[in-house]
Amino acid sequence: MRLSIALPSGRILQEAAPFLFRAGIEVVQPEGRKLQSTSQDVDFIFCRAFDVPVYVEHGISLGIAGSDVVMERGSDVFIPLEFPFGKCRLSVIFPRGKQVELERMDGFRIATKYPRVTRQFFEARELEVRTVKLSGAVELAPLAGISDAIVDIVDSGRTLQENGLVESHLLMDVSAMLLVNRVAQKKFYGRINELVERLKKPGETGEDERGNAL
Amino acid sequence: MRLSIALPSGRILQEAAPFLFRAGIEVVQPEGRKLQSTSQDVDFIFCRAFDVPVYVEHGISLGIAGSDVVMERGSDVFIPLEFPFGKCRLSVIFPRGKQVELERMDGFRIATKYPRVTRQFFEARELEVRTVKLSGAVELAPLAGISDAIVDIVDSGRTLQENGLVESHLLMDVSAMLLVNRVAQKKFYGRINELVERLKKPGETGEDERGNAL
Amino acid sequence: MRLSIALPSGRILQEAAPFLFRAGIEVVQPEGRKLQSTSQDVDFIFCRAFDVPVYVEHGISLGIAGSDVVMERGSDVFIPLEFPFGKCRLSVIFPRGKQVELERMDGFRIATKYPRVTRQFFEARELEVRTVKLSGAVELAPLAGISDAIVDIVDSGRTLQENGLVESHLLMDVSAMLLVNRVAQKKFYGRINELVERLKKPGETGEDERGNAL
Amino acid sequence: MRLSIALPSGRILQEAAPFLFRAGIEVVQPEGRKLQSTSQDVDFIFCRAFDVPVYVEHGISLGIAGSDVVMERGSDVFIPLEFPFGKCRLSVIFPRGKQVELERMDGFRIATKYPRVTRQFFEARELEVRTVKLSGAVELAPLAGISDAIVDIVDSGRTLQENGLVESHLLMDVSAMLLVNRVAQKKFYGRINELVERLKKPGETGEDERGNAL
Amino acid sequence: MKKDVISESGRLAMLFGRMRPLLENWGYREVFLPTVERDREPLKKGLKTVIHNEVYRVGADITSQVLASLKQPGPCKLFYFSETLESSPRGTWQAGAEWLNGPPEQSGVEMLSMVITLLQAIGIHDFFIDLGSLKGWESVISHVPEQRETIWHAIHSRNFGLIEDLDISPKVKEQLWNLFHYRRREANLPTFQRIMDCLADERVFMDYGSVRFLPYYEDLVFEVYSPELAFPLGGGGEYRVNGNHGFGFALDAAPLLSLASSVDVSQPRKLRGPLQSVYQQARELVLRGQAVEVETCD
Amino acid sequence: MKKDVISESGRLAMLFGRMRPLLENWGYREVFLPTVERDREPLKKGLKTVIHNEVYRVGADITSQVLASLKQPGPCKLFYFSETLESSPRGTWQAGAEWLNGPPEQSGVEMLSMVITLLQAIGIHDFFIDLGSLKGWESVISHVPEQRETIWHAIHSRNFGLIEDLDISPKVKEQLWNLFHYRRREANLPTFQRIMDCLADERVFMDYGSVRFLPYYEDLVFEVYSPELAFPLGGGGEYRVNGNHGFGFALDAAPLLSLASSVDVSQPRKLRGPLQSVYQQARELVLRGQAVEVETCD
Amino acid sequence: MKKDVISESGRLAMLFGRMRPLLENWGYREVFLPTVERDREPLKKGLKTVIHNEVYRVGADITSQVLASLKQPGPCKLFYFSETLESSPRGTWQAGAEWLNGPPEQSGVEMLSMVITLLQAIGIHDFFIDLGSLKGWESVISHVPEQRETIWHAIHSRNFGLIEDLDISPKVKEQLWNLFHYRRREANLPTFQRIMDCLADERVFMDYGSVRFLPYYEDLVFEVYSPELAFPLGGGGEYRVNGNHGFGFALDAAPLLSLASSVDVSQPRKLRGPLQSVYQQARELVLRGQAVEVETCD
Amino acid sequence: MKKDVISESGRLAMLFGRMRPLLENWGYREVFLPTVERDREPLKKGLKTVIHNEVYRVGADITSQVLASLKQPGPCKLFYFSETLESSPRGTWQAGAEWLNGPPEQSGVEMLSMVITLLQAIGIHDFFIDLGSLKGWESVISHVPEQRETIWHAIHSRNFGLIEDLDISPKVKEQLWNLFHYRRREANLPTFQRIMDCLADERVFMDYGSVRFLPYYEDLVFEVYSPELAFPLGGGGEYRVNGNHGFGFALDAAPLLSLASSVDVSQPRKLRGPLQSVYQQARELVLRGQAVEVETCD
Repeated sequence: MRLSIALPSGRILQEAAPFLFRAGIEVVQPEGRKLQSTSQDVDFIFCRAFDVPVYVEHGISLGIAGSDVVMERGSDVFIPLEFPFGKCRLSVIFPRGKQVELERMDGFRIATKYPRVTRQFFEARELEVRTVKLSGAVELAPLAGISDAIVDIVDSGRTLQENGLVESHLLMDVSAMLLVNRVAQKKFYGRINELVERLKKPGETGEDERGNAL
Repeated sequence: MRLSIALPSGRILQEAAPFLFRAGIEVVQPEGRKLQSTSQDVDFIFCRAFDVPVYVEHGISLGIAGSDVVMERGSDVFIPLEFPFGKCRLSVIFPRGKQVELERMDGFRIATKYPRVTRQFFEARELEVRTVKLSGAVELAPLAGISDAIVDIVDSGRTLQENGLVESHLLMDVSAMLLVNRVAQKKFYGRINELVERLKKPGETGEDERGNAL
Repeated sequence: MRLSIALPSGRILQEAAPFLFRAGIEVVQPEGRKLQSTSQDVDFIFCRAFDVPVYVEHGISLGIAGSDVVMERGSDVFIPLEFPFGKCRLSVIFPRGKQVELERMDGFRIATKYPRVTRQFFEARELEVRTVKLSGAVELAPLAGISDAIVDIVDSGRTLQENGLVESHLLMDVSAMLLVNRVAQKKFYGRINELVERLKKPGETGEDERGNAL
Repeated sequence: MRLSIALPSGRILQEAAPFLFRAGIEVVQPEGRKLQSTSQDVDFIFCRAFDVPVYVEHGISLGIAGSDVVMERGSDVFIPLEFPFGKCRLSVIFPRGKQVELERMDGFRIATKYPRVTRQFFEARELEVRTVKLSGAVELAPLAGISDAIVDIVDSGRTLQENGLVESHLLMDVSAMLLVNRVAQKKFYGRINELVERLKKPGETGEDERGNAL
Repeated sequence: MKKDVISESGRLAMLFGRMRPLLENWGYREVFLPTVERDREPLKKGLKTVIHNEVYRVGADITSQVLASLKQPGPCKLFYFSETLESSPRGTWQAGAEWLNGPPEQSGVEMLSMVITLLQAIGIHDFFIDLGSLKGWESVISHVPEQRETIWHAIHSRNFGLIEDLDISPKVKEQLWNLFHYRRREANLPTFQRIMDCLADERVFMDYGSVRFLPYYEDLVFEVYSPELAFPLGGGGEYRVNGNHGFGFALDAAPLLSLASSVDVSQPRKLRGPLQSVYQQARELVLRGQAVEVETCD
Repeated sequence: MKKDVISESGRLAMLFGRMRPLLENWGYREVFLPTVERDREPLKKGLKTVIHNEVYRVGADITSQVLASLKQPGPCKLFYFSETLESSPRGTWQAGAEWLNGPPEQSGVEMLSMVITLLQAIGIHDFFIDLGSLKGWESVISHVPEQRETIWHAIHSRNFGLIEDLDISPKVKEQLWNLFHYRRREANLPTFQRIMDCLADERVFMDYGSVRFLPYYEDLVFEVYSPELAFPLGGGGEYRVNGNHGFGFALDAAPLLSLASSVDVSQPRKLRGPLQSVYQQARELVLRGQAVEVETCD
Repeated sequence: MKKDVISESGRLAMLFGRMRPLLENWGYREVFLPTVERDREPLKKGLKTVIHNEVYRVGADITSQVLASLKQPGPCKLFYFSETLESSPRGTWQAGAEWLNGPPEQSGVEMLSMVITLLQAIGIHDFFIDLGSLKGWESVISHVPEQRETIWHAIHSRNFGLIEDLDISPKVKEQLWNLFHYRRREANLPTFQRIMDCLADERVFMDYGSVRFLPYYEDLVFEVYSPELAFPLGGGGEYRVNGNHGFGFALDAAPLLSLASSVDVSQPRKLRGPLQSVYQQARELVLRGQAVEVETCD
Repeated sequence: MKKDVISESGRLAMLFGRMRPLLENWGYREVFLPTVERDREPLKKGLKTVIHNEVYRVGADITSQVLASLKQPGPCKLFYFSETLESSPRGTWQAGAEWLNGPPEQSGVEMLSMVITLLQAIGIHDFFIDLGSLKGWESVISHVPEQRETIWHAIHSRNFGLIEDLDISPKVKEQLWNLFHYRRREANLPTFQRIMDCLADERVFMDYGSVRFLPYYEDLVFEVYSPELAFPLGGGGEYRVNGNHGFGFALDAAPLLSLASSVDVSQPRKLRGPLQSVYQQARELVLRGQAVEVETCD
């Protein structure tokens, strides 16, 4: 039986590859426009970051995705590991000078790629906000006047500054996570447990252990 | 009062720009990483194709987006014009050799970026399918084994062929559309009507009319 | 198999007995305080007029009751015959001088032994009245000031006159009816049909036919 | 302002009259077929036992009724006094030899004049019985085969014995009660309180106090 | 002192367990229809509820559910055990069957044969089946269409007096009179007679008056009853919906339970031994079709 | 082009029809529980609706319905085929069984034997059963009660890192580590080992991590899965409610249907003859237990 | 012959229109609370319904809605006209007010003053207000806590006999007796006396027995009634929820309507002229606060 | 950190409090319609719920409620402040009015005058009103009835291209083109011109494209919008139901609140004194129509 891994394109993949390598998994880049590739004993799936939890829930053995995406998708998967990369924050962001306290945001219109997490956050505080679901470039929404605030990822804060926005309230700290399909955890019990252990030790190299049952 | 236009990045923008130019609107590329730009009398918003209808519904005067996206978003906007570009099809697609008739798809799992259009299509036929919402690279889903079929855009069919997929049932023919905010239609009544007229005549150049009230 | 008949005490019984006799059934008065009696081939049950339909629905073969009671109870029984006795009216009755038109009775409080019939009557006219269910002496209610009107049986009108009441709107004309249990109709098909035929001919005597299968 | 009293016909009235007399109220029998009468300062209403609570709730100042009837009607009235007469029991009654334990009565058909009290009694024990509402002569129902058991008043038990029935489970002990309208309690505060006190002392005669404000 | 839902359910299970093999032997297969269905024609009965601001029905009449879901035009034989709800949370358990798009006459014979064998199989022999014909009535009523409503009201209450008072021709009255009083072991309609001949059962009557039914019925309707009970045991009839012919029946569990004989359930094989080994044996026996009862003796 | 509820239902009927005889042979009897139940403890799941201003649940979780209705303290073996609803009108069809107040250890052996034979009987052989022990975890967690919530969250997401970060003794951490990584064909708990010995099946594992379940579970819980599917086939466990011990399992129909082998259904006896006589014969055969298929040749 | 909802609504509008200016003059502002609220503590009454499988209440008791929504700790004066529902689709229209976090004693004086002025303003003069004290009862009952339930039952049914039968000290019985028979134009509690002094109204009584109310009441409760009607006009009291003190009352529209005097509504200014010009004038007058009635004469 | 329903409600109260006197001055009276109505024609919108197995609507569209309840044929002027629900528990608060059976032309002038004065009264001056004519479109469409659906779809999406592609006469196309591009301060229909003349307001346009509305509208419909907001403020139109003519409008509270100016509320008279006496004075002042604010100084 072959292990399959869903990996997001973009920065997380760049950061995840060395970790996987040291843990004995060499990510094979797909050819041309393909979105799949294959190593000796692993199949790789290259998909959107937002889709990784969906792939893992529906049958891909493993995946790496940000905790923001895991929460937003609400997928039923195991999450045995938090990686030390992919760190950022999910926050409420206002146009500069328009910040208000959370409890005064009832009825606000909030643009976001994370409508589920946003609603849960405000509902837990008995506040009712209207979310405008966008698929990207969320920082544009308040500039274009279609929302009072946004809920989005904040990393360096540079994008905010460039757009005259300020981070106001933290929803959650974000990291990259290892996701495991519930049945794969059992099918590949030893391999996955070993992999998790190796991934935890970022200092060691995985090369000399490659021949293992992993 | 300044007109604002929401434009999607990518191919539609390339195709739309000459049309707008001939109709008297010269699209100004934004600087650096900005997503907004400004001409003498128009503000441009550069957003994701899926977000154009949302921007127009919530206050941007005009937008250009595919009819697939307009249907999926279900936004309450005027759609005065269908462009002769952005042509493609939204179709049910199967892995080669696994096609079945529509009426036998009850209970099928369908990956798609268009869950709303997909559900409406099947519900109208009293069929109940389970949709898996993906944000991109939908052709990957049946290859990775997480769906029985997909509903996605088909253009040349090359992507399908490369992935061993075949187009099976048409949901809708897609074109680029001009979207107009309901209130903007009134605020800029003359300008918008004139613009629509000019956009309809693709052969004429708009240069000599640039000084107009448009 | 023995036929059973539920008969109400009171005037209806007095009027019904000769009819039954001419149709070949001699009502046997019960002994002492008993409520049952028995003839050669029939069992008699002597119950309240309001309970006759209930007895017949739940298994007594036949019964005699007023159509007011049949309507109020809403029992699922056959009603093959209307008798020429037990005639009266079910009407809306007001204290003299306080009559109003039906359509102005919305919200009125009405005392009655017939809350079901009353509600149906007013609901069919899209009027909403409040009913006060009484078990007897309903004419007292408006005198005592606990209702605006009553719905009750009117016969000679003497009771109304004595109590300063006037009949205002007719709900239904009332007669005594023959009730037949749905299964008894089949079990005693011939006997019941013959009985119905004889009961229809009030002039003939049933004596000479007594030996019959009836 | 004149006090009004609703009194049931029958035995309770016979037993209540001396009590009222000793408390200073002489019940005046109505003339002829009338159901109302009048003394110097009290109006009397003579109605069915089952209707007394309804009259008092809707405006008659006082009433005397059995606690069985008060429970069945569920009227919103004050009940300041339990009389030492009108004693009996409300019980589940079976045909002799057919008694079963309460918890095995689920699904049983029970004939009764007290469907509300019956349902509440069985529901409180999480049992579901079907009630057949009769207006009188309930002991007849199991004899006629239309119910498995009855819930009815048991006094001497003679009626049961005559009909081959046995009392099986007690629903409630019954006494005559004094009922007071909620607003009358306030309007006639002193008179009613004084009356209650006098009614409590059955030994004393009320004659010498007749001239009082009562 | 709580009510014993489990043992009540056990009686139902016993009843349905005795009926199922017969229904299967007649070639019918059990259907498991959705508990909750979007409200639409021709759904009947059921407890209404609202989901996402749309009206649904919980526990609708099964025949109406089958009709609402019917797709293929081909024949189809179904049976069901189901709780039909109607405005109250406690519904009526029924056993029933439908033959869709079978030959009409054969459908009648087969359905009635099924009812007879089902009742016999659960030990009920003292019952009757009365057949009524809607078309039989209609053929007469069609001459006086303006009185249709009154006449049907008279039929449903079995009150011929209402017809006597009508201003219609004496001949029509006489014909109606004859139908009112027609209840025999033979039918005056060829199809009905053939069906009765095929059944050749003394308990089957032609009774024109047995005709109160659901709106989709077409001609033959019937009612099953026992002289021991005041309420019918069930009934059925043929219907036509969207061009499909169907024939169905439903029997109420409650009266069947009160009449059904108790039976000896076939005894399971008793296995006794140490837990360790006895379940090995049990598993093998069960897979071979043997009922077992395990007792351990560790 | 409507959806074919009938043929979908037919597949369910086929599946349940193959499971029923086994469940009966194990000595369990089918329950037909009310569709609609007054909302109360410990009912779980179900579609909420309001009747007479009281809240009810349609299609609640069957185990919770059994528990809510349970009255007698005696033992009781039940099985069911039922649609469990949860907020949407389309629910999940399940087959399941409960043994109430049986000997706990024997209950475990019997229930797991039933699951194994059921799967085999429908042609599914490539499956695994993982047993987890709630008490096994609790015996360690009880030393650090203030961290209970965090530790259970770590267990449910299989994230030992969350425990590593806790300020608890290294010994407890090590014990938790061992449980996290315990998945073998043998158990380190005597009862569990005895159960596994009795089953003597290579497909049964002890896996401490298999523990996400309903709140009423007590110690042994298990999950059934196939390497061919991404979702579990079902699961179960033992529970204790109001002093009653119980052990139950439920299998989801959808994954079973996608894995079950197709089978030859036993052929009915074909009867051919004139309508008049052939149904006579059919009735007799059916009552004797023979399946028939009637063709008329009038 | 349909019922006239519009004219019925018109009578309510007339009543509320006469009450609103007074409530505003007392410094209270109208609240428009949501029609539908998620079911939660301390919501009372209302018609239950289910949305997305969660229970909601339509038309809940307004005081309980205010309490459920209350956020700020500061004082707040509210009034409302609202239909309170309870299990039936037809509810009870009420007018009411709440003073949250006002000084308790002043709240009592102000609320009762409001009730008195409201009734007078709509022409009802023949009414009474009876004040009861929950704490007055509790101070006695606290000596016999084990009999609390019986004693409260006795109080609610005004049946002192139930207390006489209790095995409690004669002194407590005497104290309870005194409370049972306490109804005067003066109070034996200083706060109550001060409130009555401030009101200085012959129609206000201290009556310990006036105490049947909602569970959140704290001490002072009152009932308003008219000798002309058999049912109370309304009532109110003070409560404490989550540390907030409140005082509220509600009057039922139906009895008020049956007692209220009819009034001359102030006459609008009649404008007559050609359509073209007369509406110009009307617009100006209306904006200046003048009521108009336009008749055109084109 | 709970949401502040009370202060939100306060903003609504402020808005409605400013609108009510105007609506009253125009001669309209407030209606208080039932919260819950039995589902029937022509009710629109509302949250569906089931009571006693019948479908009801909570918070239906008020115009449709008025039409459903309408009985008398005489004229009637109503206004309302109401929460209209639609599938979600949180609805839309609206202020609206209806003139039933008024002279059609005058109704148009009066209703539009009311909208203008209402907006001005709450400080909104930068708005426009576009009038559309359904009959204007129909008079052209009636020549090509088979294309009605396509043409209306084209009108609603303002897409003339869809009409260009139709196989209809060039003359009809030209007429439709003219209507598509007709938006002026004058109307080409006499009635509309008269109404615009009467209003004599620069903010009122004739715009044939302003025509998406509820099914009961008849000819004149209008939409109110502000260039400052992306969504309309409201709209209205004339309708005909069961032979009754009506004209109504509804304005959404949310956009009005975001545009409305804040105002100085008239100050209450401050009373200060000992509790004992100050409320005496307050009562008298309130009954005389004076707003008070009481402060005690005991």
